Amino acid sequence: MIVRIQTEDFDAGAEIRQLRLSRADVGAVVSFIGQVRDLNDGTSVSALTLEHYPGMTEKALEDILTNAKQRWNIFDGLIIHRVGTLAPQDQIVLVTIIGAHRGEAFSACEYVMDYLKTEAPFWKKEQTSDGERWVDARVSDTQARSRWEN
Amino acid sequence: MIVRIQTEDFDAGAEIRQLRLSRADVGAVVSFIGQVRDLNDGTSVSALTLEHYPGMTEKALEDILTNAKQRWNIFDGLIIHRVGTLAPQDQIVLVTIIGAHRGEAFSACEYVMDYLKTEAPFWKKEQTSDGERWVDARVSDTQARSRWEN
Amino acid sequence: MIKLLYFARLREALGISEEDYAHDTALTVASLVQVLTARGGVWHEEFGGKKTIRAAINQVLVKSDAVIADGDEVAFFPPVTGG
Amino acid sequence: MIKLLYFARLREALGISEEDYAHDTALTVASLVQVLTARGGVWHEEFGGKKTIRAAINQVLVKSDAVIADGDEVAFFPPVTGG
Repeated sequence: MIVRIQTEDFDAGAEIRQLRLSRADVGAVVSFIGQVRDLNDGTSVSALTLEHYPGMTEKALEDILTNAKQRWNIFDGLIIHRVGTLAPQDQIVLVTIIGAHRGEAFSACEYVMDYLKTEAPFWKKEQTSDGERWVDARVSDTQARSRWEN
Repeated sequence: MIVRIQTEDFDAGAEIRQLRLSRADVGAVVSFIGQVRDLNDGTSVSALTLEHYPGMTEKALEDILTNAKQRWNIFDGLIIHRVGTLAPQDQIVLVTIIGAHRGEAFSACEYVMDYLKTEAPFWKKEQTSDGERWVDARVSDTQARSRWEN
Repeated sequence: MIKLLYFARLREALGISEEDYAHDTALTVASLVQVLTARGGVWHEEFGGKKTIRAAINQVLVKSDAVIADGDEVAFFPPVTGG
Repeated sequence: MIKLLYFARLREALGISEEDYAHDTALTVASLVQVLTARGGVWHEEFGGKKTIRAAINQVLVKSDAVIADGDEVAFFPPVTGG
């Protein structure tokens, strides 16, 4: 189980490759990459700054991965999340899940993203043509997470 | 929309990167990699040979991606599938979907895999310690696909 | 004249990957399967109903009532197992 | 003595990222929020109930009835927006 928070970019291909080769019984590798969009809510975005709560963020992400491993039959998981100032098309986050079969790996990866979006203490501030603005939390993210609460 | 069937290996990181950078409005990139497991149904697998139906396979995969694009709000998709003889831990298939938001990209990627598993004409033969055997289709794959039939 | 293709386990069991087939009357997939089963031996084994077989006409999956036209490419194969 | 931390929009609005806070009586998150609201101005603006605020005690998300003990680290922040 790997959790990393860093300002520098990451090599998603190398990270995915290392995880998928870590066991000979891996059949399914599901990955999510989040990247900065040039447009949000109709306004052009020139940069995105990510703030976090050092210590709590790592703990929250580790808890989410641990819960995913308890909930689904998967082998392992990885979360890398960047902080600091990013430009459009920059990578923000990588989540990779390995398992024997695809169904559980897909569900676990989506579960991790849904909880990361609603429980991990990161905050985004956008630099737009209208100035700076803090990004508001989306109701759709809370709805996405609530799927798993049963 | 990219569909490739090839004997040689692929660089998943480079393929994902190229697709995610193809548009500035991409926010979500979901990828699936299928790889050869060293064990299937309890028997040790030393090699896997993939046969396909040239012409029909490409058409089937293009149809699946087209249907995924019609069904979900995604931007684009990629399928690379290998044929020929592979060893444990070799990559078999890469599916990558790009979109604005993660929910639709996750669903589309899983949809593509579920249909690929049940409609794209590929057949696997395993070399095991007990000799060669054709891999049987899984009922669970048909069940997985039937989720989308509504 | 139509072209018949066999894949995977079927190709190995029948010992043939393709053949040309001449027919006079209207043909469905089901009636072609009957003809092939009547060849006996491994053909009866594979097409006789004990094993699941899929069919495609001109590279599109079809059901057993699909009608085959002159010049068609008809393929038979086991359920697919890619991915 | 407890330590208070403020993040993101809250930190910017209040103009402060952390402070030490001395208290004599038993404190819940809700009663601490009342104390902070009573400071008026931007504090009232942020903590007065118009805006959604999350709280964590010792780096674990809590609800407003959670009890704060001496030495705790209490953080306030807006709903999270990572990923």
